[in-house]
Amino acid sequence: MPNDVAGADPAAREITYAEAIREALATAMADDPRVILMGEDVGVYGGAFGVSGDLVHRFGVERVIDTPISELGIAGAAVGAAITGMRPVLEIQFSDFITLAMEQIVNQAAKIHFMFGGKANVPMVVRLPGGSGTGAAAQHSQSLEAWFAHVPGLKVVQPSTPHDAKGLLLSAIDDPNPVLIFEHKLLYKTRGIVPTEAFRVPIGKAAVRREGGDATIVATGVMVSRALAAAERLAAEGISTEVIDLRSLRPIDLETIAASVRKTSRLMVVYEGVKTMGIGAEISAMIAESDAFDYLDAPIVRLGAADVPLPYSPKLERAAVPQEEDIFRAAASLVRTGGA
Amino acid sequence: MPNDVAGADPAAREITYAEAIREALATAMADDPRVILMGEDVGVYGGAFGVSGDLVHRFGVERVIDTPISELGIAGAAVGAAITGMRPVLEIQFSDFITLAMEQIVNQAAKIHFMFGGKANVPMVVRLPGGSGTGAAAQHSQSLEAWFAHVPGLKVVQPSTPHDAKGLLLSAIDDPNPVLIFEHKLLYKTRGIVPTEAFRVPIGKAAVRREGGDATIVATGVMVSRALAAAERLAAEGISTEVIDLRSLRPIDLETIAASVRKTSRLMVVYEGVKTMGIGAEISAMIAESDAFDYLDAPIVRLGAADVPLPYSPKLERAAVPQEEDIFRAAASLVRTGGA
Amino acid sequence: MSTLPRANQRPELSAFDDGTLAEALRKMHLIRKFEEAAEDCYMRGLIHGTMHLSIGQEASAVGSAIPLAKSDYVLSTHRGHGHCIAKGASPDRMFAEFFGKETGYCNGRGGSMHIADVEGGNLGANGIVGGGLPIAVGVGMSIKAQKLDRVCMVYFGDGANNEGAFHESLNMASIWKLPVVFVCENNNYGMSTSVARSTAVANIADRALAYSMPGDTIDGNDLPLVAATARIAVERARRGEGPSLIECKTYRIRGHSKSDRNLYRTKEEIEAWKAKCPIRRLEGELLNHDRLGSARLAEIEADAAREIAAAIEFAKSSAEPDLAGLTRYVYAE
Amino acid sequence: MSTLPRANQRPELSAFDDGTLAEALRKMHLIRKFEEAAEDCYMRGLIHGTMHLSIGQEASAVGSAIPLAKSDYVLSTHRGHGHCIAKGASPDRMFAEFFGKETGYCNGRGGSMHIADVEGGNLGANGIVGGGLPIAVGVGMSIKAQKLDRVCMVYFGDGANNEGAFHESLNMASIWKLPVVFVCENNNYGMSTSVARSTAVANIADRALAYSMPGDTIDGNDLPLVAATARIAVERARRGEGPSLIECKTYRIRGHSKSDRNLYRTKEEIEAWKAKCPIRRLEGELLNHDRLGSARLAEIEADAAREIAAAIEFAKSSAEPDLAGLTRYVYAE
Ligand SMILES: Cc1ncc(C[n+]2csc(CCOP(=O)(O)OP(=O)(O)O)c2C)c(N)n1
Ligand SMILES: Cc1ncc(C[n+]2csc(CCOP(=O)(O)OP(=O)(O)O)c2C)c(N)n1
Ligand SMILES: [Mg+2]
Ligand SMILES: [Mg+2]
Repeated sequence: MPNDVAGADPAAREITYAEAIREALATAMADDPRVILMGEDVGVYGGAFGVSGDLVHRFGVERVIDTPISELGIAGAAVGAAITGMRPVLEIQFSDFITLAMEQIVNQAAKIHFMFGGKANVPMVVRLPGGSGTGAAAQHSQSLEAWFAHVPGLKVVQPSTPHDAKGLLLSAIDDPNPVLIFEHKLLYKTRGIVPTEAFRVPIGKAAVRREGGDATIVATGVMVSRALAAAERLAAEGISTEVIDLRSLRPIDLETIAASVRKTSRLMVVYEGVKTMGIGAEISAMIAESDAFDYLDAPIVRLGAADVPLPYSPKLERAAVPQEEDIFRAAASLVRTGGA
Repeated sequence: MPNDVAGADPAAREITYAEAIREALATAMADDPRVILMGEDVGVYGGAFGVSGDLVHRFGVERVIDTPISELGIAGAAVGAAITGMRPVLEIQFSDFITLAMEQIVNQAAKIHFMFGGKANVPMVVRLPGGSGTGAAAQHSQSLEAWFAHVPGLKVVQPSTPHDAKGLLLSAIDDPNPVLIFEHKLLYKTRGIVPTEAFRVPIGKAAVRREGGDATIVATGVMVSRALAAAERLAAEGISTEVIDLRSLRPIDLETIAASVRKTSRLMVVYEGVKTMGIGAEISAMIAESDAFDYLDAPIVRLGAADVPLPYSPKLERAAVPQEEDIFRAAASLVRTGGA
Repeated sequence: MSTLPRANQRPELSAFDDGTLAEALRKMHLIRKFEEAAEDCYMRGLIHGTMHLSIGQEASAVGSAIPLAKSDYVLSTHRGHGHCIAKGASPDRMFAEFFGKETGYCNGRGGSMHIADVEGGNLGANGIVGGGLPIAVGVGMSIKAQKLDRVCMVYFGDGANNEGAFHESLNMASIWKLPVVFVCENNNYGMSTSVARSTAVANIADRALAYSMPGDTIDGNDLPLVAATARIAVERARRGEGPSLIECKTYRIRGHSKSDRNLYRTKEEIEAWKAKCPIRRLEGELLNHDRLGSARLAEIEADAAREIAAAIEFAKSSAEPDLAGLTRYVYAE
Repeated sequence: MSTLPRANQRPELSAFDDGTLAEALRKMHLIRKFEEAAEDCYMRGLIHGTMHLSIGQEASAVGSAIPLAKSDYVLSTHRGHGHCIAKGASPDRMFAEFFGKETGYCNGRGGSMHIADVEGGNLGANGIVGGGLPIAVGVGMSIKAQKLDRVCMVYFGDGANNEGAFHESLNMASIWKLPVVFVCENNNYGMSTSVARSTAVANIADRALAYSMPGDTIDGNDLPLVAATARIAVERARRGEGPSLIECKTYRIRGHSKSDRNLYRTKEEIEAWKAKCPIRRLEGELLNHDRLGSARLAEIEADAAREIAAAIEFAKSSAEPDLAGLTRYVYAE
């Protein structure tokens, strides 16, 4: 896997995405007394998805803080702690509940540094488990990350591997700005090679996960592994795709995408959010206004969720978001017929 | 002005955008006892921007309801009223405060019809004064409409003229779905011809405001008049632009835009929201994946706000969002040099 | 409903006639058996997703609904199977919903967390903690504007009482004197966080003072008491005198959801509350006071079991939604 | 600060020495004159945008800040000029901010609604009603985690008390015993809506009960009383005993903002409150009790006027931000 430093590290081993996040939290908390973790049930429960696990036993209830169910309040509390010297990491139990905290995230956290003329920083991290595939229906399955890519002052990342989950979280905690991390519920139990030591994955850099010449597939979050699986099948049919893991939604690494498009002349963007106004729109528009536009041999294809709230029915839920098969078919069609 | 029925109506007269909204509200309230107006200071104050004016005196405090400052609560109250037979129109005093009510708008209003398998409707309207240009700084000047175009179950419109402000509001009140109307503070005092009778402007239809052959400019809200003014100057320089008023952000009238692009081969989208992940991204992406793509002779250009919270300084504020001059220059460059 | 006190019976029990109590007991059994069966189906992979069981809390759901008419409204929570059945929904269409079938109350689109029975006056469970509270205010406004003889009862948990939505909603309901009854089902935990750790007041109903409305903290496992307290609040609402807050102290025997390892509470605590089972408690009280009689009690329970078994069969044999219908119900026409 | 009661003086007055009272009076004059001048500049088109004047409310801002040290924090509101000056900001950089100049506290990026003096412990005004309340909780957590000898005072209006943020914040501050003092400036209106129409309780401080914290409703135009009440709350917070809620009843003489036509209140009401001017009232009390003396009072006022005049000159002569700096300060490095 290009861009993955793990291969070289003898101390790397396979752990899960959830463990990688926990390891990053533990490292940051051990290194820096300003780092605290707060959220609903992050303490003795260990987090709704088991991410914080035993951290409360290792760092105590003063640093792993169970909060009341008050999303607006806890987001604001993170802002207040951040502007006065702490480094809060806030877990929003399901990313859908950020809808209750938009005010503090968008009006306060994102804007304070600017509104105060640079006189205060807001070094906070918000962890947001998102995505569908668990049968949790319309209010517990959304992928709302695109909203935040629209907000200056925020940074937004979406790790797709255990390695990046750790490396991006450590970068986010270092960052003097508010950083939102969209994790994925389906990824928590996936495994991958992760170095034991503290390392950083830079915010704002995409990763080329597979090289290829016929088309570029930019994928985010849980779609990366589906895109890679589809690429494998495409290769068997003689179609060579380059798969880029976007990783960072704000800022977006246009250069890596554009370079790939200049090479492959075809672009498809795969993401789990609703297709309309999803992150694919921005990538498509960026390419369409860049000089890579001249290299395009076919219309840019976006593969996002159907225009529907996530259904409870497992059959409908699966159909609502891109699956490996959809990616395979769309990419094959893009290469063979220009996407029509 | 094509698509404007007013010219033909002898009973039309010139009124302001705010008056047109008030007239629509009065008409709807007179016709239908289920229609109520609620919001902060919509009663005797007449609304923060004077939109509701004297309605409380005409319809009484039971139907023009001053609420406490509780944005989440009043949005939920509108949902509850809507699903049990009322037709609430909710004013959110500044659209920025919708950040406090996202939960009810996005998780409840947008999804109830679907989650309940069609067993309940949510016929509510949310009026959202937005936009910059008044020196109100970062928390009172945002253009957040793009977020809602990402949410299935919602409809989103943005009237740019007094005529459409009335016609779209009446359509929104008729609609059995939640409709968000992004009004613009700078438009409230602008004047235009509006029929006296009740008429509807269909949701989902863009309007060609000026015909032209060299480039298509799709504009939203307050940008429409700036684009028209720029088009006038461009014409003086021999450049003929077609100006489309998007009007509806969800659903988007792709057909009208695509038809224009097939004619002009050049597309520019002008909007007030932050450029990145703004509505221009969706339009660009729609065109880039449509067959109109083949007609493009130049990269699609987006003109949106700079990547910055709205500054208080009037000089910086002006520079942060597209002005007539910016549109003029960008369009001229698009036609003359392909946008480079 | 007879309201004559009977000899040796406390007023809360004698306030309700045999038919009412039999129906209440039937519904409590239905809820219990519905949830036990749902849990079983879930374990066996027949139901997916997540679900929140209210086993142990049946008296609060059923008792509070006794004074409600069919035309009255309820708004429920993520832990809402009890409210749904108490308000009159039938287990067959509920199971069908849980199985993701077209015959379900929500045509398989909602599942446990969004189950609604709009026709029966249940305006829906809610996946958002506190999400129903502001909606209840609007329902109250609607009832008042349309001059309907209805009330709206909205359920929420102890955890929800710390959401801003709670505050905004109780305040509005009070200033506008809306016909809303706020029922807090205090099972002492919001997921893993106890009331003592989350809430800055001893009893949640004490917060009613901040909204100038009546507030009652009661034993939520005592069905006649819940019913009698709810009746007072419902009647007050119907008379146009405004909202009330009722706090039913109860306990959820099961974990919060399937991922719960019960690390935040002791086995002893759970066992102690199992002994306070609201169903056995009501049965005991009925027997002690010669109401209904043991044969009738057994019959009620057996009937409930049969109804649940049939409901599961209905659900199993129902059809799944068509893929072609994926984007149906996004917009109303 | 002397705390010996003096003859014939109520304890609240005698609790403060001459220097403290002179400084308080100076700041009240500065606030009043700052706002009158800002209003004048606004009328003459020198300042744009919007602003919310606190004329008539000076005692609550200044009195509450008396027990605060420079290292303590305040979080302010859209009506925050008074808090800003009371906490020690200087009018020259405030005016520069209002004029949108680079020398302003926020380099012209924030304006009246976002003015902050981070170095002086003012963590900012806020354009969002209630927006500072949750932030104060975090500041309190931060103080506690870092074991700092500081407190955080957060201001909000009567209108803000109905925001969910109020509820969530007071609850958290209480359960975690945070060193936060909540100061409600109740000027009886949230824009046009009176407390009676918006709020389901007679006194906002009565809501303190719902959070098990002390709540005091006081005359907010009585500077010594405000200061004495705030001192108790600040000392309690410093001792680690947790938050308090103070409600200062006061009145804004000006409209809510420039668009206000005062349709929701009577001229008589406004006139009656003008007569309760907190500045003249303190001056009167000082004279009556032989504190400071009239020459000193006149000097204080004249000094304030001079400072304001000089501040405006500073602001006028400062440079505007460079267009090249448009996207500066979006991200910290
Ligand atoms: C706004 C929101 N925050 C958090 C959650 C996750 N969650 C679901 S139920 C629950 C606990 C709710 O506690 P309570 O209100 O006491 O109800 P109970 O589960 O005890 O019935 C939590 C934290 C949610 N669904 N919605
Ligand atoms: C969340 C939010 N809602 C509404 C507004 C508009 N607004 C600004 S100030 C105000 C009134 C606030 O009243 P109060 O809290 O009593 O403060 P006061 O203005 O009286 O000082 C309103 C409605 C806002 N800025 N933020
Ligand atoms: Mg609970
Ligand atoms: Mg006020």
